[in-house]
Amino acid sequence: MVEQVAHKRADDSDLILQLEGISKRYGGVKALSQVDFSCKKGSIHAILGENGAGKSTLIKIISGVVQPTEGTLKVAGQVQQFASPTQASEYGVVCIFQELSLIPDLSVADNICITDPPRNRFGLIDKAEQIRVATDLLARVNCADVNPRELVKNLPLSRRQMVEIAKALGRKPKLLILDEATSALSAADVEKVYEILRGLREEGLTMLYISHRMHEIEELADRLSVFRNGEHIETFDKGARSNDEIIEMMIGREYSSVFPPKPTHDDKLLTVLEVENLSWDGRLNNVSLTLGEGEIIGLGGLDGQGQHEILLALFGVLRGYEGKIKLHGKEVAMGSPKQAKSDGSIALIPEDRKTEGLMLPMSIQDNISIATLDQLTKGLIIDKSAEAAKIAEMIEKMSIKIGNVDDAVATLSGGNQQKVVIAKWLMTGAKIVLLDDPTRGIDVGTKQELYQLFRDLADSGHSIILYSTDYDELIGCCDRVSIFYQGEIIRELTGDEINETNIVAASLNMEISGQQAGTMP
Amino acid sequence: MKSWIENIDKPIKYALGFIVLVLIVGNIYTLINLGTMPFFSPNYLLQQLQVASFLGLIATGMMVVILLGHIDLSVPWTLTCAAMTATAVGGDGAMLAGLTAGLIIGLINGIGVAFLRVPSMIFTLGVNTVVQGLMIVHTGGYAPQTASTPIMNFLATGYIAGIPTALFVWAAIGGLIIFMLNRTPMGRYLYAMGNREVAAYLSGVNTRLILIAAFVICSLCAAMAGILLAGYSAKAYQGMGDLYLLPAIAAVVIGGTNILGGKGTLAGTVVGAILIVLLQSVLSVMQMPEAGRQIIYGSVIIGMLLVYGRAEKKES
Amino acid sequence: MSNFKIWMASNWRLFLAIGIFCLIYGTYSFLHPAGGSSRLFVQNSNESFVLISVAMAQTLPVLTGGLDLSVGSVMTMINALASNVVNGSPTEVFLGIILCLCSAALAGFINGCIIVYGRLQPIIVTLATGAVFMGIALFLRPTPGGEVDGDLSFAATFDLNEIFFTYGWPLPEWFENSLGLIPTPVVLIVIVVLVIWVPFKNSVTGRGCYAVGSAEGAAYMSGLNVDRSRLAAYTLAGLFAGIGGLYLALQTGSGNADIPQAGAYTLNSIAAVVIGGTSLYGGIGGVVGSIFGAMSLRAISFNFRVFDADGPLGFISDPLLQPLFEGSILLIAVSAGAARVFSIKNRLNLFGS
Amino acid sequence: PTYVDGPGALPACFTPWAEDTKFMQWEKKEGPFKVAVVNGFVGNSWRIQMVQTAKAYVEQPEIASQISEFKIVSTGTDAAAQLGAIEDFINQGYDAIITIAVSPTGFDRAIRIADRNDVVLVPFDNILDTEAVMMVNEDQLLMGEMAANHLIKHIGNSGKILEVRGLAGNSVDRDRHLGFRKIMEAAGNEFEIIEVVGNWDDGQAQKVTSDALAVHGSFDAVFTQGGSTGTVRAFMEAGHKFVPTAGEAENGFRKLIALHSDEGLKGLSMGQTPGLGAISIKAALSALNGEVMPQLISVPIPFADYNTLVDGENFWSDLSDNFFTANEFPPCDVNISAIEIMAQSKDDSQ
Ligand SMILES: Nc1ncnc2c1ncn2[C@@H]1O[C@H](COP(=O)(O)OP(=O)(O)OP(=O)(O)O)[C@@H](O)[C@H]1O
Ligand SMILES: Nc1ncnc2c1ncn2[C@@H]1O[C@H](COP(=O)(O)OP(=O)(O)OP(=O)(O)O)[C@@H](O)[C@H]1O
Ligand SMILES: [Mg+2]
Ligand SMILES: [Mg+2]
Repeated sequence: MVEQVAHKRADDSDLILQLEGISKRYGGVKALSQVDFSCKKGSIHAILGENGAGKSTLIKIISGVVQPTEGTLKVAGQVQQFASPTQASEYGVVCIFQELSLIPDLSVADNICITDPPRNRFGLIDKAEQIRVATDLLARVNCADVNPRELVKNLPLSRRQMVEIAKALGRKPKLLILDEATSALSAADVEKVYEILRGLREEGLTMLYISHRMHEIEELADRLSVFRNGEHIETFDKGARSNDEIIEMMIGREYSSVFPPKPTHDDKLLTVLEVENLSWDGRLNNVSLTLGEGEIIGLGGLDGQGQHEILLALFGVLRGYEGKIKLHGKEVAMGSPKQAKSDGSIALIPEDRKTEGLMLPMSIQDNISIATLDQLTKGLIIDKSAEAAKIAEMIEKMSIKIGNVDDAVATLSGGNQQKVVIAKWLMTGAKIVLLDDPTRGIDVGTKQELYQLFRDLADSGHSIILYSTDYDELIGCCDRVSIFYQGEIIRELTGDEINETNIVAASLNMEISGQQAGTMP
Repeated sequence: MKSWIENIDKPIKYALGFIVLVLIVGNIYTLINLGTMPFFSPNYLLQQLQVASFLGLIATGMMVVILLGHIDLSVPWTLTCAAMTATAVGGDGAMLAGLTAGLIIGLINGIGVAFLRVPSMIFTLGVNTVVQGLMIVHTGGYAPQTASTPIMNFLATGYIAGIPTALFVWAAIGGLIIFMLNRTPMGRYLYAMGNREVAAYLSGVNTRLILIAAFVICSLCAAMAGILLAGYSAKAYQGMGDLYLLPAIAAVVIGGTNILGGKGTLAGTVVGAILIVLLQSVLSVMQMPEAGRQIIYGSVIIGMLLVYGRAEKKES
Repeated sequence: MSNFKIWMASNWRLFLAIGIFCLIYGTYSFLHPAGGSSRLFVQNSNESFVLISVAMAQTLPVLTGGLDLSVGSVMTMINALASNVVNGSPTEVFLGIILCLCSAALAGFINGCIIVYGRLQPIIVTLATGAVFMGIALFLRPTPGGEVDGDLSFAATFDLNEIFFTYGWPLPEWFENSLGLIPTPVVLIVIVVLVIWVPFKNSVTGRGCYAVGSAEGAAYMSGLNVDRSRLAAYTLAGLFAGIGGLYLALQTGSGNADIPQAGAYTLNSIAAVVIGGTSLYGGIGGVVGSIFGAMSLRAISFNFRVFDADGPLGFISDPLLQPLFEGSILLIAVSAGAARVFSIKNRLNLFGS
Repeated sequence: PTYVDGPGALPACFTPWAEDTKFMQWEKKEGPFKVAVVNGFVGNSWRIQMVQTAKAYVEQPEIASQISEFKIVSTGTDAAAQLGAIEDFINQGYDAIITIAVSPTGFDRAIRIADRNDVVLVPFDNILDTEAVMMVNEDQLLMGEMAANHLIKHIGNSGKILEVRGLAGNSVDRDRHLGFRKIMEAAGNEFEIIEVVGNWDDGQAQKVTSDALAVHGSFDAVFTQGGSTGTVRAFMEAGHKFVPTAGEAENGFRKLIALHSDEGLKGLSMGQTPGLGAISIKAALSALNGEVMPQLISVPIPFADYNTLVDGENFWSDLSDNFFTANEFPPCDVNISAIEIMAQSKDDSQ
């Protein structure tokens, strides 16, 4: 609290943004309560907090997407009430939202210039000029290789996120807000973003930066603010607090090491899943890997190198793949998720929980039981009592924070939504769990629970394939890590080889002297 | 614990209210012009319910498809085709033949939407024209028998214990659908796919099967309605289904089903169907000119939906 | 990817539509004794104009991810209105035309308002307003008839020369046998496209329509005026439909509040839009494709008139088989896009939007 | 064509509509001729039967010899398409075009082009509000009057009447209605007439009739323009006694009359014959041969009442309800009876 008082006194001239007594209610949910918050010109200001801490809500208020229930908002000393993002951007407040705001069917250039494009003398959009503007901005975010005429929907996620940033810069922001803008980026891309942001800071731009990745924040932020349960806990300069302190502030409890200890497997693991020379559509080339019972293997590498595809292939989503998929030594032709579920007892936690994992408007219980209904059916009829019991059990086991099982799953925050998806699959009794970047946008506290869960699953005989864009996870969770590069596995790291340098090096396909670079598969 | 009134969902409440309103207006009219109030007489109401059960059946099937966020524009000629097939075959096999015709059309619709992924809006439109073409060839080329069988007549116009048989048919099929929607996985999958098909697919739901099943159900309901209509007019004839498509959709939507899928109850659809039939009947009795009818008809639909919309807003 | 590849990739639907049209219309004009002649083009374009404009009307709502089931009714309403007001002195005629176009746009605007501010589903709103507009049409024109300026209707429905003849303007020699032979309806369509569609498509609001149809949430987040784009789309839809109705009045010299006809036009407009390569999920497509879609639909029935009854394909001209062929070809045409489905390798891409 | 003085050819068949009906003449052409029928909507029994009859008619040797090419197209209820089709056939060099107008107006342009190319254009059934073309039809006003007279004959000059009307906005509906009212509302008559719209559709006619019965209790007589079978069924459903009824010429209606006439269903069944198409073709041919033709040809209204019905002659108790009984016209040598049309394929239907 001392800190707070301290910076209250600091003279307001160098504050670009001030919030006083801001609260926001969504029906019953209190997303923010009595938040006082401010941030200095020309700084990179990180906001940390668990899922549901209120970060996005705060951002949405600042950028005019929602209006606060109470409290005042000052930009550069002036009191403002933004009715819409447009109005906010007129005052130089530009936001890159957690949910991307690009239009898939429009070209990159169209997207970058979406709000006020260059006009010709008839007041119509000047396509040529637009291309020029886009090219410049793309160059500014080191994405000169992206063709501004390309449709956004044809770009990989990481590229889209860069376009998103370029788009934001196009609006000449004074205050740039990034809400988990890097959550989908792999190490290499994140580096680019850092450079850009640091560059912008030099130009005197202020940035609010939300991320769940501690090391990013360490690298980037000048000041940090911690939120918990919709309250502003504390604001301080970088280095004033140790990581563990910060994390404890966020989760509000004692905090021990993030990752559970790895067991030392005697190398005779019973193989449950084998992939032999799997190739698909030029995006997977002769991928081979084996998965042992009780094992967690990681898929690493830059984003979009085929990790996503291999998981889909295993789950029966990809048509016409070549090569073999063997379950317990028996070859199977994976034709559909249904088959993967029933024959292989495989589960997939998809990349994008909001669109692929959940039916957002439906109730929490309907979402959890949807994959298990066939097991819960007596004759024709769903055994509702059995269903309710099992759901309650899963919610308990995964400690999902919910009000009522009838509530729409949409009202849960990111972490809890992800838990619902996982619960859905564990309920099916799946033995092989495919995790497609499962902790994206999820806070440290919840992450820790999930890591523990993964390990417990492994110990109880499940086998896990984990794809993550965050190499800390690969290092912390996985018994083995396969690094993908252009659809191939170019390195396989085990034991102590699994460390930052090796992963980054392998991801960029750089040779590193000595054995530690790992063994070629 | 909320009182049962509160438990009825908004659309149904408003629709019921409107039904009463329509009847009152009708009675005022007749009271002034004839000095009678026939619209509250049980025999009039039963007769309306009898007619409503034809539209109701079609709307029931339509709703199942709409729950998926799809639509079936082939209903008019599915219905006609079923009726004509039934009467052409005649005898004991008549109804079976009619339903089979419906089944086949349903399968075609389902396959087109599930496998070819052609938007249902347009695929079923095409199927509708194709079936119409077939029926023209059928009538023109083969001069088939068109007389409905006694059992069809009975189902459509008979009475059991003073209650129209058609009502029992509607109730029975409606009951099956309600059961399907609320107690079986199929029902749950319908709502799930209506909300997010990909998510359902990635949860290991056989989405194609559900799609096809839904379209088959819709066509079977339409076919059954066709058979009843043939029984009602004692014959099957060209274009007998033309006037049922839009009212059916309207009934479903007035009943509170989301046209984009994922949300809706059969109870609502039932009320919606009754509302529309009563409205048509009262307007006809009031000798309202076509122009006035169209305007009232449209205004009612929009009015109801706007009211629901406000209601939703108040809740949230 | 090279710019050309990108261009091809984003326009293949349009090219497919053009292909379908060339195929069907080609057969017709090949078999037609007067094939390729100006008067044939005049006749064909005349016959297609109304459907084309209704299809153009349908395109915009569909682009925003909506649908307009009232285009047929608006067309009919304006047709009825025109038969009352588009006659008398040149000034009256002119004012009449303005009145028609304004009422058309207004009808569309009303649709838009109910959809945007009532937060209701387009498909059901327009289903209802369609009935209302039909009712108004019946009030305006209880039984078929009315009067439309004869000269104008003649000038509008032949070739450019006819305009000069009708109004007795001097006709330049070089013009008569070259440009003069171009059918007026074709010119009208081109004008509508160049004066209304092209500018709109390149305006912020117009691009907003694509954005809304492609990803409404993102469009809103990007600070686009979602509502304005929607309103514009439906208003223009009304306007285009009105142009169709006005032309029908000129073509028939009268008005007719024909309910089945209105319904037929609405349904055909959807078919035309789809054949024209506009995605019913919104965000992809355009008016030009729809024009070809509409012409393809028309060309299908053209063919029934030219197949020799005794020829090998004579059965095609069997009157009682025609509806069946028409339906089947329509079904095949709209399923043409489905070919793509089988080339898709990632099943997730099957779930359009 | 030029307007000339009568009398015209074959007056027995091509009866002028009225005394003041003009006569027209086209210059004689050399056969054989190219003839096209441009139908509108095709999705109902009457149209199908009309098409069948026309086809059968031109297959008869003496007609076939005069025709080199014969086409029938249906454009659906779409004025633009119908006008287009007509113009298209003109462009193809057809000599005569027979059509059922989608709308009674709007043909000026088509007529002008037809005249410019000496093409004989013959609208029938739904005819045009113009004197510029030769047209073939039955007198719809008269039909309405006949209905009225029939009812008056059986119930006297007062009573409660149900009038079931046809498709709103259609000229046939309008004229039958006007003819009916002209007589019923004549001085000295005391009728209460309740009007409902049945759109010539059995299902709808039945529904609206039931509603009317439920509300108004009882009626003394009925005039139903079409869907007559449905109207009668509604009475039977409601347990209402049979009453004198004037209606269309559907086989089903006549079956019912034959069955229940002695219970009070004193029926008059008259109607528009699908044979009109054939007659129009004949008229077109004779015009092409340079004959003098009435501008408006009145085809006698075929009718039968409960006394004159004979099974197997003017109705068929073993055939479908849907087809229209009156089909042949000896004075015009149009001798394709409904039964022939039905029979032509009756066998292969099984
Ligand atoms: N539209 C909404 N309706 C109801 N409740 C909401 C809505 N949006 C957010 N909430 C609730 O408000 C609280 C704060 O949500 P918010 O999205 O700000 O959290 P967050 O800090 O951004 O979490 P995450 O790190 O997962 O993004 C959560 O409890 C969430 O459930
Ligand atoms: N999340 C969203 N995604 C897409 N469009 C939106 C979103 N939120 C609002 N809109 C659009 O922007 C318009 C204005 O939004 P807003 O919520 O401010 O409406 P409003 O007039 O404030 O509504 P209310 O009267 O309920 O407060 C809405 O009509 C809607 O079409
Ligand atoms: Mg957030
Ligand atoms: Mg608001």
